[in-house]
Amino acid sequence: MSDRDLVVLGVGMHPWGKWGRDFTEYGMVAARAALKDAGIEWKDVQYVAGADTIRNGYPGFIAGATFAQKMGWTGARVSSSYAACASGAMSLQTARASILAGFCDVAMVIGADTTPKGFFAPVGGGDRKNDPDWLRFHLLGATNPVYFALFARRRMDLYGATAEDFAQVKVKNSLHGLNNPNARFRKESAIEDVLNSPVVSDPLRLLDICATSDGAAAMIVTSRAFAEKHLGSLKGVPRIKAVSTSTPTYPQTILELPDFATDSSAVVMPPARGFKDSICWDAYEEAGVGPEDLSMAEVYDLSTALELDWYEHLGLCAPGEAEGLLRSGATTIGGRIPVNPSGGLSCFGEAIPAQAIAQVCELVWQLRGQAGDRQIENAKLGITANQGLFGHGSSVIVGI
Amino acid sequence: MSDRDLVVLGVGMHPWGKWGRDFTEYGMVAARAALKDAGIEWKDVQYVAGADTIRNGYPGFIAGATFAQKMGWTGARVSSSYAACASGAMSLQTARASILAGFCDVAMVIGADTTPKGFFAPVGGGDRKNDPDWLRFHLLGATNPVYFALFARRRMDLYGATAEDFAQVKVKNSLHGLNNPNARFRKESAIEDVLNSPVVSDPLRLLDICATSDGAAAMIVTSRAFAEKHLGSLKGVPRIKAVSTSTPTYPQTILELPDFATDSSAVVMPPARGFKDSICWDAYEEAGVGPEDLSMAEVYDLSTALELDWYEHLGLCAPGEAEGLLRSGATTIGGRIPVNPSGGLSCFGEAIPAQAIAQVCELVWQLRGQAGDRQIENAKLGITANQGLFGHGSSVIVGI
Amino acid sequence: MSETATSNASQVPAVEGWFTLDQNPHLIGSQCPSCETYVFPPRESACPNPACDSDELKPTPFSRFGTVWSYAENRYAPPLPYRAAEPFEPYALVAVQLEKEGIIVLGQAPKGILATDLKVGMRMQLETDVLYREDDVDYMIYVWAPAVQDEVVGGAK
Amino acid sequence: MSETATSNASQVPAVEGWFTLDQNPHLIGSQCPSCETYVFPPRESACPNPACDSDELKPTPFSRFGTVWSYAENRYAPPLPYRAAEPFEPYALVAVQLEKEGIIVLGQAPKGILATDLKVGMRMQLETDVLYREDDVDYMIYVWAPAVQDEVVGGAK
Ligand SMILES: [Zn+2]
Ligand SMILES: [Zn+2]
Repeated sequence: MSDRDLVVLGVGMHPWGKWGRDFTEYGMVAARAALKDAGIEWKDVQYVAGADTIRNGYPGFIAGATFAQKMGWTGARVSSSYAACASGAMSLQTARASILAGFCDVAMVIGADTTPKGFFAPVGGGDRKNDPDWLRFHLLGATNPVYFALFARRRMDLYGATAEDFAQVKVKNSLHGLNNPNARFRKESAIEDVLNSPVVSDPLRLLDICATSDGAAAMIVTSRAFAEKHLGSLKGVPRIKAVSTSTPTYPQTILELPDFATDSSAVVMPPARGFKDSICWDAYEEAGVGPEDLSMAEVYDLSTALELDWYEHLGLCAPGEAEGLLRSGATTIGGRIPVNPSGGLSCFGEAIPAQAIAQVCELVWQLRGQAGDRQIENAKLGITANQGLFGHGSSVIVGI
Repeated sequence: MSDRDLVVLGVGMHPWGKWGRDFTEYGMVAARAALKDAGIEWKDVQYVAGADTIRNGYPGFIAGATFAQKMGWTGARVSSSYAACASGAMSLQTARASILAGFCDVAMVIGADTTPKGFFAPVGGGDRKNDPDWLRFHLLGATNPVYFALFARRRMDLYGATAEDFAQVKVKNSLHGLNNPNARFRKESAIEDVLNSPVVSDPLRLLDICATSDGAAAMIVTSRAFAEKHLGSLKGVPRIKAVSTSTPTYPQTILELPDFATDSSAVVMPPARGFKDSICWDAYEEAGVGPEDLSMAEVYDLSTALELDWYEHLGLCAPGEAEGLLRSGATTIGGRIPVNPSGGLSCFGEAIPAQAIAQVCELVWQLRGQAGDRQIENAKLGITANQGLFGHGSSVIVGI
Repeated sequence: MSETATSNASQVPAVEGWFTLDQNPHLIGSQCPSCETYVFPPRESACPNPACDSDELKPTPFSRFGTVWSYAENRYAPPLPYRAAEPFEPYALVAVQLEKEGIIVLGQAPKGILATDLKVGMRMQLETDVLYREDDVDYMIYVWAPAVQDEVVGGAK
Repeated sequence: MSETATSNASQVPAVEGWFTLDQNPHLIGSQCPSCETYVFPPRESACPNPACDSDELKPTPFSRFGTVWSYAENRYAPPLPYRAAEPFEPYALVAVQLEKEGIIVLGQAPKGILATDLKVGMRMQLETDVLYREDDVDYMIYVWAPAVQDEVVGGAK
């Protein structure tokens, strides 16, 4: 293993759902589960990297301190990071830098959320004419599913993707997550179920779009030295090999949430690698691996169609070939490169600050062979990919 | 210099005030000033560590990405940290860890705020009975000045501090900041001006309490290797020697914002060093220096009386002796250990995510001998101290 | 106690489960059955003692008497979500140290008790008072009043 | 254009300075006088080209015509701060690519133009339509309509 690998000593979750309780309660359950899984005590944690949410009042913004106080102040350093859907990965990277810089050896990475019903809408009231996120709702009614729909429609008009293709992603993920104890939706879906669900933002239907959930995930990550001392051998122990938290390079020529417009390519040539490609490839380069080395991927299926986009950004297939890869069964458990073995957002719904952490938790369980009936045989290396608002995105590579 | 010192290559601010413009505009001015001061270009910046505010909609929460986008996407990594009044120092520590871990060599640390008028109140509407910050307003009307007043009153009842003592802090700081081009309030104050201002939260008067301001501050920090290549010699160049972002150790027995109650000391003995002492002493220990080595301090004078508390937490004098130290003139420019040579919050008002960065900027100008008529002779080493809600606080030591 | 508190309006606590509304009111905190540490405000889970991983906390009555740790007096109406009376009358806030529990708890003083009536170290007792009235219901809050046994301020003035 | 847009209500833009309200409306973007790159929505400062440190951007009219990059159709009323008409009528959103400016701009389609009327690559032109009416004032927004010169959808249906 590389000296710069981080060891994942423990992972834990609070099941996703709509529980209607305070988000710190979910976080505590996940934190204690991760500690137990790691075989360490709370007082051994030297750094608490919290992932922020934009809701829940102040405590949501100060996740690191909030959990440190609720677990009991130990003087551990804290941080609270916001990066939209990538907040969890940003927190992981913050903990990673702190460990690799020698500031600490043992860190907890934690995120939890309680979500309202319905569409995500801007937080807070009043006219906020300087806030692009407020304006896209006010002037256009451009909800998140509208942007998801733009990407879905391009697949249809450019590549001939069909509503059935999108539905097939849901069918696959429902099957993957059927018995995942942390998943919220554990029910088989048929193609017809998806096609019979109401259109929300054409061409996407209700069952194409992920819900918003309550949930929490936590990890204990440590330096190699600490883990070796704690475990003896690191054989078979999952390690973080790369964390990319890339941002776009000007001009960003794809229309992304929550923007009204792209950058201009009139004067400056677009970069050779687009933003979402770079999220994945920066991680490959850091880990020194490529898509051919992967056993699995957890990707951010905010919509069924977006999962297909990720196949291409990850280099699992060429642009325009994702529907073919899906239909071939390659991305189903048992196939060449299973995608979203956890069931993905499709089975979980999105608990924003927890989600990027939850993706890593699934890789860890798979790599340890603890994934039960969704276990991928001989899993050695996995990748996560996600994207949030405002130029945030992340990709984490974990291997044994 | 230590291999772990970070070099401050450039600093910049947007003047504090009530300008009523978008906070990103202030940030841009500060960022460009810091780049110019550093003699580097925007494209040289590999990491943007933003300090979050709790206002301003989403963009306030995603300061790193917001500024990176507004300066023009370069693919630089970003982070956005929230730690209340210590957000700026948390961002600095995030950048520092990233540099010392070898992820980058050149980082921008940036914070900016636009503030509403009047008392700070909880963000967002609705009943938030799980949110301690909402509840302290709702059930007690316990505004921030109430907590400041509790500390002031203890000085009066325990140490015999007087309203005149508190006023003298204002008089001193007004004099310090009189010609500071970035200060908002540049006007001499007499003891009577303070005593004639209305009582806000007894025993504190309007002129004892810092205002809320718009403002921005930015720094360019780099690895030693980059700075040596860029500058040739590092002689006389300010370096970050310590950043403490300490949290309390259970039981925290001092009543702090926004809590209803302290921890209990019935079962677990309080730590030998209280929270605010530890913020300062953790920094001393990291830098390997002590209060006797300081040329100056920038402390968080949310109220005049809190400045006096900091003298003691910093070890400039024993508990109960701060009024004496103040009266002796030791903390005035020209004295043994000038405190708040910038004029402090008294002259600036508080622009939360920018404030901890602004404190470091002042140390940098002083260490370079660029502080104009507020210059401290022979300044070699300075410290900042601040404290925010929810167990956040910071102390940064900068030296040449 | 103020006169509104003894009117005919029905009384409900402004926050559920933090204090009793009887003749000898007291705060309700939590105690850890495992390490025995105390918590306020009360909560059901997560012992705050970092050396204790108990996830259950039990409600427990707190001492009714304590001593002043510090105090302040609001001269301006706090912003929403505080529901300030109009016209606004200054009121004091008192942080009181409870010896047995080893905790300092912040509360309002009863109407009419101001900063000049208080002193660090003074003995206080828990009472209740009206926080605000809405639709003929008095929303009650705990308050720290000078202890009646003590003659320091000559009783509640 | 919809009939409400031609009523007697006075018309004001729902957002200031992003588009014109004349017979041949166009978007108003910004252009950097130094590196000549374009920006939308318009702003006065901070050229987004990272290689350019110009702090001044100038307003500039954008091309009125472009091609569909993608599109969507809202079947449910978006939440506030969108002011949805009641009863809600589905409407399309279109992202249109402007060749000269090298920019994709998202906008609504005029009322009545739905997803079935659109196709990636289709030629579009800028119009304006009523976003919402309040106190007899029509708050106007730019919309992307199928280009009249093009016969692809047989004109605005
Ligand atoms: Zn306990
Ligand atoms: Zn330019």
